[in-house]
Amino acid sequence: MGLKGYILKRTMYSVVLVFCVLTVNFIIFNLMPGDPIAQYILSPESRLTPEDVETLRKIYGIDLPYHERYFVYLRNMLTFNLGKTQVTRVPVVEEISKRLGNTVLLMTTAIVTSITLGTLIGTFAAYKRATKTDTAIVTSSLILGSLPVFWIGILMLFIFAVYLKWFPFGGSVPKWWAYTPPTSPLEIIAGRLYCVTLPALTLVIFSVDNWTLLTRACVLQTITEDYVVTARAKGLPERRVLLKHVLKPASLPLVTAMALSFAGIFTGAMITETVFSYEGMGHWIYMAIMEKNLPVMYAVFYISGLLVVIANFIVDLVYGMIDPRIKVGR
Amino acid sequence: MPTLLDVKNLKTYYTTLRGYVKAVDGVSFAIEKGEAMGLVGESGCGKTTVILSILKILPPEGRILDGNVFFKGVDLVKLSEKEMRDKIRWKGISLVFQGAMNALNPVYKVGDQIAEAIRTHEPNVSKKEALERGRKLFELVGLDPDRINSYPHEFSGGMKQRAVIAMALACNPDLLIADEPATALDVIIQAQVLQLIKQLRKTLHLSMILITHDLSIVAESCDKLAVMYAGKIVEYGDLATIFKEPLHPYTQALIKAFPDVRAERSPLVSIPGSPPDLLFPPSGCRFNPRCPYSMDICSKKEPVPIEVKSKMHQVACHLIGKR
Amino acid sequence: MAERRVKTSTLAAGLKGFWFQFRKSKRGMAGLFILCIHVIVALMAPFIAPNDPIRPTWPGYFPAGEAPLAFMMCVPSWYKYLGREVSENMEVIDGYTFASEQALQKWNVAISQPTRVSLSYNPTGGTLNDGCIEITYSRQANEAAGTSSIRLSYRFTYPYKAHPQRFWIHASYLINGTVSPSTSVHVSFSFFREDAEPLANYTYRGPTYQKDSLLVYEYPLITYDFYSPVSPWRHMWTRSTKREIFEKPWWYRAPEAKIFPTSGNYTFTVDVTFNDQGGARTQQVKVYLDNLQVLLYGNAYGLLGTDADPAAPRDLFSSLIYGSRVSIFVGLLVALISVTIGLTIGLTAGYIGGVVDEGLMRFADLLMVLPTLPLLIVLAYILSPSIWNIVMVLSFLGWMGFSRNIRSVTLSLRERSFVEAAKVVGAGRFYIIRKHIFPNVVPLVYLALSLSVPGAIISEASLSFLGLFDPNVMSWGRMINEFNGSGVAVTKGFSDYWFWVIPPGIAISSLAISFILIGYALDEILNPKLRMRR
Amino acid sequence: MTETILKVEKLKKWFPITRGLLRSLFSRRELYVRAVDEIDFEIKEREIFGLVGESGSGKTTTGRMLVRLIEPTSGKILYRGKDIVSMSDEEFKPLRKKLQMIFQDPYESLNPKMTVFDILAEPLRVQNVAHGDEIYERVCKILEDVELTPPQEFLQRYPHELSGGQRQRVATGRALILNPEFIVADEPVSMLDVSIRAEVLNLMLQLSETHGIAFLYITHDLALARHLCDTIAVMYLGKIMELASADSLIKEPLHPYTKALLAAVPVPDPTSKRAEVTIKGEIPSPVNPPSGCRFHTRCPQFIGEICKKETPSLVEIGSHHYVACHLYR
Repeated sequence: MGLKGYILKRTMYSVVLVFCVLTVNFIIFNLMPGDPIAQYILSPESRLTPEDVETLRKIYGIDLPYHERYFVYLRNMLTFNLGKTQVTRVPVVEEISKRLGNTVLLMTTAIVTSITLGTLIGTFAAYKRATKTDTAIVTSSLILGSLPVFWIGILMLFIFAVYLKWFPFGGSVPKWWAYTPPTSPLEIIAGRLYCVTLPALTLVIFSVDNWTLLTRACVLQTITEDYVVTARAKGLPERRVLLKHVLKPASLPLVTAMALSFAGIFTGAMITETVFSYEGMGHWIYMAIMEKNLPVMYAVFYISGLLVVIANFIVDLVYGMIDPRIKVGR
Repeated sequence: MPTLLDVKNLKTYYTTLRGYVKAVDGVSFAIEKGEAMGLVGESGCGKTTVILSILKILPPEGRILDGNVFFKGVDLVKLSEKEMRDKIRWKGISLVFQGAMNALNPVYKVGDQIAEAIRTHEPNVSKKEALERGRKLFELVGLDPDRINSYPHEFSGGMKQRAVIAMALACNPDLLIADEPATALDVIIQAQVLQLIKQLRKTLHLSMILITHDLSIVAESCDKLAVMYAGKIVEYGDLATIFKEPLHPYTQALIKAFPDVRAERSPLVSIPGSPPDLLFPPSGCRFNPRCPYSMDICSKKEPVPIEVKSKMHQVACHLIGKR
Repeated sequence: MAERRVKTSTLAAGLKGFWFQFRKSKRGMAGLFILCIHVIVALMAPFIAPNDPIRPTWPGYFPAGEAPLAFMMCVPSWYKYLGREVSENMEVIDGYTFASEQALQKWNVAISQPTRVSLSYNPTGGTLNDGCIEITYSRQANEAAGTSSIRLSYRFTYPYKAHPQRFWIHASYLINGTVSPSTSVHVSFSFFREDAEPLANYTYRGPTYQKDSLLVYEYPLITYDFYSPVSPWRHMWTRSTKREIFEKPWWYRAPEAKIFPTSGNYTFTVDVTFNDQGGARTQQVKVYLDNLQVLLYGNAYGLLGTDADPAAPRDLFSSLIYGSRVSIFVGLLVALISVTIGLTIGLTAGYIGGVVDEGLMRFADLLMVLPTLPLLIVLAYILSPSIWNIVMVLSFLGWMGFSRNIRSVTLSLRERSFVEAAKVVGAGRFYIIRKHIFPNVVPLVYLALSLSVPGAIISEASLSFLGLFDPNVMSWGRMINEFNGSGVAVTKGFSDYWFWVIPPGIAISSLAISFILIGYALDEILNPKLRMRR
Repeated sequence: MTETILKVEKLKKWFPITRGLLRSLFSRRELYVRAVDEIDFEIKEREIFGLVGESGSGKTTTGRMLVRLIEPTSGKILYRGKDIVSMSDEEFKPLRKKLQMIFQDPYESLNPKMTVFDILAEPLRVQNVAHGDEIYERVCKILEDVELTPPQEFLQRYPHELSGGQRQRVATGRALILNPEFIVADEPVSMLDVSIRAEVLNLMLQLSETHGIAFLYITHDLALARHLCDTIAVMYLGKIMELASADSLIKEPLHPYTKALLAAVPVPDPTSKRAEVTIKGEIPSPVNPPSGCRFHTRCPQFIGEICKKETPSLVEIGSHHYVACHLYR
């Protein structure tokens, strides 16, 4: 089949998934008992101006029968015609693009760090299997794994922002930017890092145990394979054996697992953002709950679904690159 | 002929939660240059552990407790990990691993894996040269040299086995250890592979240890035979001598358990009972619970290997000791 | 029936063997120990936790609505052992319901005109017919007009160095009799601090003037209406935040702090004054007093202090104890439901295969890819976050991983030759699932149960943390949410109120850890991966 | 004259290759694994019929079709003259008692969650032929038959408490408990240690005599087949290449493939020198088998176009010696 066919297949699958996300979204907001979105828009509690009501009516096709509503809705979602937010009166798309960047920054920082760390620690634990080191790593991973992410975040705030005062209390950009905007790119990077460190650290602590345990399990399965014994017999140094002959084959199931845990990490990121008032998608949906702003929830749900699908797609591509059975075809 | 490999009283145990698994318990044998020895035993008798101990690539729970492994006069047990890596592994002793199907890493090209073996030991060789040598090795084992850039999954079982053999020969080892090289292959392919090994041995003057559970394979490709049972060698010596006159009851039964396809139909012979658990091996002679000639002494005293007739035939059995 | 006996004994032996193995796992035992503590706490919650976690009230009889349990944002009462000056809740008057005559003995009585005013105990006249104070004023016809009063004083010791945060005074009263319209009855309550300096620059407008009191305020609570001979019991609460008290200029900020600056002996008085303008007719007025209650709210309460709810501050310790119920309930129920769904779908997909399998697994894939939290939030929001809805939503989103697992195991079991052997003897599909496949996935079920509980616990906590909690239930996530929402972290910092947020965090984590540790131990026993190579 | 129990006529099994939904949308062409392609043979009462071949030759598929674990694509399986292929499940259920199977891997073929008693009682319960104490008695009886004595000691054991040989005895017992007339034994000893193989095989031989059972013995080991079977059929890529009595097949192999197989079998005798392996390459894919004679791509005695074009049919050469090869016409 080859890599091309594989990519084609995964792309089509992703497109199908996006449609499924949209459909689920539609069902939840339109077909749940009481027709939530229509009720929300038409109710006086939403504090919308008549003009807003008119736009939202159009976007969500409130007056149309359900099947037509579905298509109107699909068209609007796919063209990102999401209306304006009710509080700030900025188009939702603009808000999203602003916040999406923050979320993506947070998630990539955290994911890259935690995967690197987790893989190394997990491999090390597997290498030291059945020793005290291994037990200690596994036990501490298990304990870390059962800490709720918001709780980790609060502790981080407590330690690093309140006591040590190393990092800011929250926000996605330093507060002083409001008065003295950054001038050099270096300043921008430093300021960003200053703000993203704590949330990212929280997310790393939240997800690193997952990678550690997964890597350990995968490596343990590979480490007894005949080709590893052969590699040792070939006289390769232990580190080469581990990194080259164990880790790469073991990374195949790991990458698959990565794809599956993406939604979970996204969840973690959203909660982390809430704790740190980090202005990303998660914080936004939290605000939306507070403000009872259904259209924003609607949009965030759609966009985050899109995000996870894209992330999965990327992981699939990576898998295709690593696995020779896909790369070369059979 | 100089002795190439001399294993003396090797003991390797595995630590498990339930206690020690006495996988190899006092094994001795020697191989001269150019000789091939068959190490025969049922599954779980410790054959593979012997090999892993010689190369010192045991899993962490395994440990060599006692004994010496002299390879060209050097005791491998005392060598450091680095010396093992630089001088012994692959350069001195190479390994064709059990079931060959898994001996190639699925995510690397076969050629790269062969080149890796070469370049580990001869760092001066460029990758291109190493691959060129790989192509020659491919030719040697009867594979199309153009397929050197394939991944293992593109090879059939027999081809993989040949590629593994090619890889084992990459650094011109003195001793080739083949662990069940032909199981899991079909009869005809199996015959082809064995034939190839025999040929290579002749042309390259290799010494070889062939590990298998199948006596008939050993019969046609080895000079010497060591029969292992439950972590111990029960009979050891010249292959033809042993086949002609097996002395240990286990060897006798084992030889009869493999019917000859060309011989007249005869009832098959089996050994009652099943191989012991190496966590709690029987006392005395480990074969005594299944032995048809078991005596009182058998369950009390462990028999020591006794040389019979010539130096080339040793048996560890009280029956022989009495004689 | 010998067969059955043997069967139960083999089952028992199996359990025993399992327990024997499990006992060896230190992690598993640690997990089991923590879980046991949590379960015991959850079961015994009403006995351990002193207060209602949702609307806690001061225990007692309150005819005029309920008094809050404590002042908001109290510190734990054991802070006093750390050398901190604290004040605790205090009930000033013993026997405030006057259920027996003894209660009256603790009071001092001073009467200005004993001929006209008298005090007695009425054993049946109280609000609950359980006794009350009865003050009688009587004037013969044509006697001179004038003012007569009676003062009831109650001495008590205020033991704390720190001042109380608030006081509440309660009284029930009934005035009855025949009086002319010109007679009025005043009741006033005062605190006196003994050996206090008289306040010199004291300006105060009011009908009565008490020079030696710190708080002198007289409530013109009621003037008896001469022409309505019977009035019902009236109940009233007066708190230190009440306008009349607050608005006094010089103790404007905190009357409590002014009145109770430090420990010492105090007197609480009730003055009843009869202002008689005189008249030709005989006057007789009876004033009944009952449920005289004086509550001093301290700044320390219970084991963990209280939260920041302005109306009814909750005892954090009780919240913590009751929170375990929610977590365990949600955790177990969600795990049970989602594992059941997962098992059913996994078995169906795996054994039937084909289009059914394809469809079910694609559906599971979709649910797995959907961003869980936004979905949860939206669903919980739309369905309104009752505990049942949360359980439902979490279970609906929690079965996919397990069903995939079961499916793949079923697929491989289906190909195992013991299933084929059963087919060869003519066993039907249902028989095979029941007898051959199901028993072999049971260990996985246990495993999945123990591993999906912590997930559910944390999800519930996360939802609560985000504010999607059932308002009728107290949960740990909600405690942390309320901590966050109170702004305490920002205004006062963690170090002052760590006891509000650290215990629920530890509770969530430890409960989750216990299940994970047990699950991991089960995993090691049921799927031994570290098999020794031969 | 012994009667024929089972007669197989033009039996065929093509497995369709399952492909992704997408691919099957784009391409109409169905691909098949031609596991078994029109084979004929018959098995007599008390006969031990050996089916020998390499992996992928279709021997296991054949065995499974005989006990209806797999539906044949076409062809007939006649049990005492009645075609079991066309029967409904209901009609076939009583016949299952007569046709039983022993599986390859005793570690796989016994449910690890069932005791020996339950495993052995299952056929009786499913077929509803015995109740209560009768089940118990029959289970004990069968345990004695397979030499697991005393039976009471084994009844409550789980498979993991048994050795490989004992497990295979239990599996044999399960096949025997319904008093079958015919048993398919699919490589029953290939997973066992060499030292205990013979005892399981000897048990089977002995049972076939005492209970009068016919066996279809599937194996890749020609040496074992020769010592066990009355008749041997050699299969290659879904076709029977040669079929003869064991003695005549070993002594006078006719088909080049049989000869190659025989040459490839190692001999446990250092003095005998066996012939070089002349046959090259590996077994082709059954998805796209060679045209004509399926062996022609590897055949050392390839005689030209006819081998490529015409599929040779199985013809009788000697007495009860059939071969499918263009060399013998």
